[in-house]
Amino acid sequence: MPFIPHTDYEVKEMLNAIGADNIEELFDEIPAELKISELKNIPSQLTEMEISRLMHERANQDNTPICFAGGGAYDHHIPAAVWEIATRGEFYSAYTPYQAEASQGSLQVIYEYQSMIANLTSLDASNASLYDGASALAEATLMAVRANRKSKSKRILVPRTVNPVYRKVTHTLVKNQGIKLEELNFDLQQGLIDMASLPAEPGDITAVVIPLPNYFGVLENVDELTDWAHKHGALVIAVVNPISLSILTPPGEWGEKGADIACGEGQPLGIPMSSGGPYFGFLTCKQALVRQMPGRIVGRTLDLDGKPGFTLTLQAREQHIRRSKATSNICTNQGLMVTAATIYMAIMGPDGLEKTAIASHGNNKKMLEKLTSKKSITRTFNQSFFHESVINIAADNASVLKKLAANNIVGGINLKSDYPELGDAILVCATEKRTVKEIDFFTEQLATAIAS
Amino acid sequence: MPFIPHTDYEVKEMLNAIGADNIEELFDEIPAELKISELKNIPSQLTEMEISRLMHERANQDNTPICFAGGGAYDHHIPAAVWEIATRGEFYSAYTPYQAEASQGSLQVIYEYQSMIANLTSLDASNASLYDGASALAEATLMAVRANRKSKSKRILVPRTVNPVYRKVTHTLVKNQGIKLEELNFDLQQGLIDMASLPAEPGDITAVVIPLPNYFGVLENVDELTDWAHKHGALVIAVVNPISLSILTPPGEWGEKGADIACGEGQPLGIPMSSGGPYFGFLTCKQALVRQMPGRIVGRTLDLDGKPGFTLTLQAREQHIRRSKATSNICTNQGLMVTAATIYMAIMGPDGLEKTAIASHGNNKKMLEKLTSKKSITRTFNQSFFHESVINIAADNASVLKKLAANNIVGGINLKSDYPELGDAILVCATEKRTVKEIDFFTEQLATAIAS
Amino acid sequence: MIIYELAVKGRINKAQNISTTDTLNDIPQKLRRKKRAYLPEVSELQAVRHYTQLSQKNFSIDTHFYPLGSCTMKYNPRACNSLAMLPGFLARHPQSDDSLGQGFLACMHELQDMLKEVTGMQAVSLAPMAGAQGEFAGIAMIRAYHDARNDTARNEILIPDAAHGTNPATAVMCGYRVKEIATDKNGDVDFDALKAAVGPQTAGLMLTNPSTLGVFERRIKEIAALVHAAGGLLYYDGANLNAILGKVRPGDMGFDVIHMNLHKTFSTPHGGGGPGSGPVGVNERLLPYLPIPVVGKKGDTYRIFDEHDIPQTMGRLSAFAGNAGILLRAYIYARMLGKEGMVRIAEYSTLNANYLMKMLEQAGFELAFSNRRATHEFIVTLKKQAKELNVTTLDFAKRLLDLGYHAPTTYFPLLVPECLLIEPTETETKDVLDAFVAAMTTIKKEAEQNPDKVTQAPETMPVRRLDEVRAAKQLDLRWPAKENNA
Amino acid sequence: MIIYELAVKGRINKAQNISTTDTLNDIPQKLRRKKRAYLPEVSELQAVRHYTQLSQKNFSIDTHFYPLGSCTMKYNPRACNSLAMLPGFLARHPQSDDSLGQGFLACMHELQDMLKEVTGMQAVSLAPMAGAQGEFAGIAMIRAYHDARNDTARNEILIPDAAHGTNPATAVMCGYRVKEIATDKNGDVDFDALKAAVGPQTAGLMLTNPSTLGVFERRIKEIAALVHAAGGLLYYDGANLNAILGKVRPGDMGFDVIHMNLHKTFSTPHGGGGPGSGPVGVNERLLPYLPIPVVGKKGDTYRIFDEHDIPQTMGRLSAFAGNAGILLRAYIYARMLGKEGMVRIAEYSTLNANYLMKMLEQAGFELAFSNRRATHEFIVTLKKQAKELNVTTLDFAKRLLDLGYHAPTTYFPLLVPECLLIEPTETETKDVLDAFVAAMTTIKKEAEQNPDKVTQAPETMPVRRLDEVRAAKQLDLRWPAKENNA
Ligand SMILES: Cc1ncc(COP(=O)(O)O)c(C=O)c1O
Ligand SMILES: Cc1ncc(COP(=O)(O)O)c(C=O)c1O
Repeated sequence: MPFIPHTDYEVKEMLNAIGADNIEELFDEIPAELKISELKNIPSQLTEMEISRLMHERANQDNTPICFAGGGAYDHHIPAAVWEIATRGEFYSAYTPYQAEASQGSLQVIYEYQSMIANLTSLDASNASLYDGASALAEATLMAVRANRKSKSKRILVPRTVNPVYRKVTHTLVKNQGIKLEELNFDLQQGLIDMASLPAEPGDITAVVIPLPNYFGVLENVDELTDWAHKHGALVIAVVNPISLSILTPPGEWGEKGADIACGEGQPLGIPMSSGGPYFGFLTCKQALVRQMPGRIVGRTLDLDGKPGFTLTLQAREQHIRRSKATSNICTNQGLMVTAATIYMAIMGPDGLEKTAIASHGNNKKMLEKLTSKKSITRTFNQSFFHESVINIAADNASVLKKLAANNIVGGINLKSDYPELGDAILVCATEKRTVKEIDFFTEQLATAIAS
Repeated sequence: MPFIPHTDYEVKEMLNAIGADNIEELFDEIPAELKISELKNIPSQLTEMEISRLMHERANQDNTPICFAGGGAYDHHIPAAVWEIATRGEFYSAYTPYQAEASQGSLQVIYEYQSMIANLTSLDASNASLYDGASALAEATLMAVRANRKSKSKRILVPRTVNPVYRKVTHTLVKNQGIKLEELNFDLQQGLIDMASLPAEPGDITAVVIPLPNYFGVLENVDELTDWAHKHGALVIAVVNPISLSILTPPGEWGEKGADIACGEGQPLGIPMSSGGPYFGFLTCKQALVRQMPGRIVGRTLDLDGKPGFTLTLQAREQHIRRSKATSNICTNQGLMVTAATIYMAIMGPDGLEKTAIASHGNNKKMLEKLTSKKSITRTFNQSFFHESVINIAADNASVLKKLAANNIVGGINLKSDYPELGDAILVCATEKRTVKEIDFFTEQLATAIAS
Repeated sequence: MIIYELAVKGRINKAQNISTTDTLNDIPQKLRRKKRAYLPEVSELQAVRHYTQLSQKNFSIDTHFYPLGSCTMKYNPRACNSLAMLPGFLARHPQSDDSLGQGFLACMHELQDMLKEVTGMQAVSLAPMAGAQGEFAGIAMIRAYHDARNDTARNEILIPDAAHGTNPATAVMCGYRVKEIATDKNGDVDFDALKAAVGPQTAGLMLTNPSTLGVFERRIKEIAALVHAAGGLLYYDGANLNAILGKVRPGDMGFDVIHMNLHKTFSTPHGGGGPGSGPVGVNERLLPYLPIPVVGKKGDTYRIFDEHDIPQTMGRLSAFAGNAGILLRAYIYARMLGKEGMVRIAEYSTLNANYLMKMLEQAGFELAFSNRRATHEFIVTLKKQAKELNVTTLDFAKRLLDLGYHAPTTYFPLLVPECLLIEPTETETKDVLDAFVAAMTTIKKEAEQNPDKVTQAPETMPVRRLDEVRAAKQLDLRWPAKENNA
Repeated sequence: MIIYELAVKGRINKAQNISTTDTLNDIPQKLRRKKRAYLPEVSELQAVRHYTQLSQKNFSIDTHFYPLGSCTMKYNPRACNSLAMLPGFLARHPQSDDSLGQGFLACMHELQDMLKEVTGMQAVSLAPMAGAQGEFAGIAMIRAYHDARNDTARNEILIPDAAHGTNPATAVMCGYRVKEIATDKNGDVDFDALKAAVGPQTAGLMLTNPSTLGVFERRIKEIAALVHAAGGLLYYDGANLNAILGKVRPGDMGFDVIHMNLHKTFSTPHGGGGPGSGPVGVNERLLPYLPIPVVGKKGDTYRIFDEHDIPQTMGRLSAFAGNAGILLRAYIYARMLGKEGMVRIAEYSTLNANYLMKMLEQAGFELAFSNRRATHEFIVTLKKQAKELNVTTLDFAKRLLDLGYHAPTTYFPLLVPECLLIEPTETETKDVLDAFVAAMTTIKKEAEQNPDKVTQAPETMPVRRLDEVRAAKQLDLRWPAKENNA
């Protein structure tokens, strides 16, 4: 029996000890009429050999296309050591470190992670992860509502330059708690929030969300936006790309006082794209807000002998202690991804991360130059970007992307349904992994697809 | 610097401590005229990202063809756990267990391996591995010469049904020590050693090599051969396939007294084909011959507290102690492969191994039926086989195999240069991994290739 | 040692360091980071050695028996990991065209179908990323259902006091008030209390069955009828599905919506805290509100359904498609089990739990519900030891670590004092269970004869008992921000 | 626990168990196994847990500093492993058509070229499977060379007494007598002794340079001239190539043939004892005798060369093509180093060794050759401690384990009493070296003040000191053959 070690003899011995005639008897408290006799619509068991064959076929079917899409999931290089270590049984098959003394490995990794991500965002404290970037933004808004005691309005300003799916997810997750998400529009030339368009008298705002880079890859005026928000009594929630923070001003240093909360998608830090998950959401904040943070937090403390050790802390915020009054319902988070990200950051170091960011930025620049050398392709926005950009093409973008897919190219993200005002716009990205040859190939294929 | 952790500052400190001005000074004992200034013909360093790209390209180039070749390397299923555990750093990056107390992991694995392989061959003792099956046969013959004190001739009878490369390697490795390898011919109908052809008065023979299955996949009359050899004062060296031993009579039970030494290729036990290596050679023997074994051996003993533990033992046979009088020059063996094979055998268990053998045998049978349903394909030998067989085809076998390769099929092994008397003969194999669909596909492709 | 303590300023891993001549000239100075982020500067070997050593400080399924109740710590087959990490799966961008994901989508579609069958529900969405998010999706669907009918006065969710903390927390996130329902002395929902609580304000009831008390709720049909009659819906917390897989189905019990914990029942790794996966299944009533994305099929082609296909959806829960790689692992596991294997999971996890319960009882331990069958887990209470010997459940738990066993779940559910919730799972052998009983017996004796041994435990772990109060009071949540050593 | 102790008769891993309806009817009964082989019957989880736990009982590079002299225990990059294990490489049958192996063969051909360049030889064969087999190939080629010239009176190989044991063992396997050459007090070959030994019976000289004494043989040109003048050839044991990579080449020193240990210099894993890889390089003289297979190139196509291409070959050494997967790892490593990185290996391994030697000397340890530069390794002798305190090198070695360091090589080379051969490698940090010096200093003090602490060591390992005499006398080489427990 797959994964069940019992021999017939043992089963008999065990039933004897229990005093039951057969295993079925152990289910005698279940009302008989509820029991089913068979799972009809499930295929028969496969051996590992058979499932291996099937999965190899399916993986090969999906191939490994050249990727020029970003939009929250990025094709970065991942050092081999990251996953060879993260998938070691001791990390892979451990539970949440409830028994601290038997989980010092996981706990220390999380503590190191909290240190690294706090430093990357220039904020004081981090939790141990949330599900992903989108749900992290939702949790950040809930946290801001709890933290901003002066504000009563539960109004959160969310620019349209924030990833549209993040906005949708946030809406889904917070709408039942009376929180109002209000949109800020963007400038069609610049691709960023128009400072001039901000109301002079905005009233009671609980928080303002500020992305860097924004969904279009463009760099917002984070200093001005932060100061504006603080001036009006709002907290600032930064949505940031962690790789970009090795070269861009970190949230803790935005404006006069710095952002209050930073969150985002951890995937760029050593996590494969793998169809969208598992990734992890990160969340950091100023010291004063720590007790409003959702999710697990690891602290360093001392043992009976005065020796340092690690343990889950501030658990009184969490659902297993506080139940209906918890800061969030999150329980299982994305621990293994955080382990991988920690190893990734340790191996890359500040210099490696910076080079990755610079090379990605450089590749995107090269790609833009190449692409816009074609008459049928233009750049949509005129502002500085990190490593992705919006282009407009002279053809229906949906069908062009389909044609590229047929040539094994993921040509970017179709913006039409979320930003109809942009026309046939595609969000393209080139990470450090893209070569000049690939960029040239992409350019030619794209031009051909547009023309045909 | 790849894999070198030194910072400039540290280098300075270290040179200071040494009392040298620069690193070059540390090479001042090397005659200046011998030093080179540059390694001209070596490409510049690649980052891991760059080499990853290259290796993925090259691996994809070689693809994963459907394999119907055997001849000493077999395409068996390998449970995922085998290599996930074998490549754990603690196994992967440890040295030979010279410090026993800090190497109990590797040592116990080897002890368990020795137990399993001894049981599989039904002999008393095993060493910790040799390089591969071919060199294991060479070592077995040298061992037999040392062990058979009664024989002076150093004559070893080696049937032509033993893998021809094994015979060549043995020749290479033993010829300088005055050992004479004498061939035994085989029956052209049966594909096995003709008992009738054995000399009645063979004179002083040191050892006889007996394969099961033989190179043609055919099952030799091992009982008769063993008894004949023993009758004439020769030791018996069995060359066996370890998977087959789950269903075939093990060497220790051949004839009246059993074979004296067994050896073979360990690859079928969980080692990927990977272009021919690394594999490992196994070697087991009767208790009386233990001290003539080459290579490392692990023994179980007690520590100061009387607690059991493991250590390398009988080291006085080995080169690092005995130098020119050692049983062999082998030092580094194939430890990691043995680790994988041990995990493989533990996970498969006796039942799993048996099923693998039966299914492989069954698939070969099905394949032979399919193939010989074509007029252009005939079976060469009429005797029982394990999981491979020789077929004759009505076309030039070299060009047929090339055509199959173009269709992503490894169609078997061309026997023409080693066995010209067999004509256009191919050695084909179907393991448990081959499906009916693949066998049908192979049959049609082969028939087409012959016809075209 | 903390990784930062190994770091030295200026140390660079050249093999991971792209050489680039690109510049940042086009990025305005004020948007550029002024001072490098304080990240450790270590060599690759240092990192590998450090994290390999750290891993060895963990207990895990791969190294220890881990009978953590409610968590289903069963063997995570290595094949699920290595096959889910094939390059073709890892390289897929989540927004690549469906034509570039037919292999992956086929797996997801088949997984949806299998989960429908084992739960007895009409449709499944794989979107939620853990159990708690599955709960959220479920309760939000219940709310969407009532809202769609303009039945907006329902503002209360009923939850038994034995429930997991995520249940009440979830209800609140969905804007509901929580009303707790008591448990009777047999571990069942107090039916009278429930009756009294149900009413027009009832939006729904959240129930775990088998419950977290390790028993099956026998009056489930009556409970369902009661709640439905009052216009409420029933939510099934599927954390304990392992106990009944292929034996009885939540859909047949009368539940309207359910979440599963694939990281429990379908053996995806717990990863030291996650990721998990919490798919939801619904019956016809809630079909229109399913979270997106869902994988659909047209002819031979798989396609991702979004708000256009499910316009009334309760919404999106993640940036892309949930924990896809975890879903792949669950798919692989489910296919290896097959219909034959699934039901055996219920059978053998139940056998192991009942055997272990019986043996512990014989060894003198007090059961919380000695007149009940165990499901796949059961509860031992050490209140006698706590009272008479001053040796608590926490002490037992810590001492178990010394003896090579991860502790069962402690102090949950809250209503049983000094409890140990013990779940052996089906993948453990009788020998291991017997050895665990022996260890528990040893500790019991120690508690009586040499209590210090227990109250001072652990003594063999990398650290001794940790000061949790200090951890919460003198917050130390990160290595102090400074620079790497020169 | 031995895996057999975990086994129970009748336990089956169904997931690995092919269901087959095939029979063995066509195999004669007398050729069929009568009684099942006694192999452990354990579950997959049991196996995974057992071998994971065992692995934790090892010291390794990934967990500990491992300064084992002559073994070059440097970081084995994980990328070398994961890239060499890509499905396309693993799936290649060794006798598949060259057209199905162009990716693999390209790597091999480029590796041959790189190894030619770093050794300064004319051609390289990748066939030998470890250093000792490389030695065999080399000496057999020397023999083939003399034989081809009918120069058959040469029956002696000269080998310095500091040489590794494989050298004399190899010479004997090739049918030669061994003549040992003494070492002078500076660690060089005793030139006069060599002069006296060289003659018409000399087939060749085997030399390791830098030698196993951790010093560079300064008169190498004179030695080469002397042996060549007598008609002998020079064999280079490349185990210590790490020390001189890119600085000086064996070919330029005058050697005719050389083997390399890729599992040392090119950082392929040691795997707890292997596999290794021992390619040989030759100059023009020995070109015709190269072992096969060798990878050749015609136009853009790679092809495997065999006896048809190299008719005078000394022969084949393995069933297929040597340790191909190890060669792939070496190739990946070599490409990551590149020309720039290779020479740095020599530089920084030498820097680390000289620094560590200096610091140990300052800490009061006696060096074997205090007036010499260290190469990538050096020797400390504890003869004073052994004599005065009765604390031996073995004791120091065992005590180091307690302090978290693998011991250096002990009692080799044989001619230095109570020696420790210490090779830190270039991948270790200064901090690690400093900590190692501190540990050695601690032990030195303990030896003086509290010798039991050292002579009774180790105390923190899974076992205490093992009875090796018992191991050799009461041979226990396998778990007793019986049946699995019922
Ligand atoms: C009964 C019960 N419900 C819900 C959950 C929450 O699931 P998750 O941790 O996946 O969010 C758990 C997990 O511990 C549980 O045991
Ligand atoms: C100097 C020297 N020569 C030869 C060898 C033998 O190499 P291998 O173990 O690869 O056979 C070694 C390995 O320990 C060595 O150190």
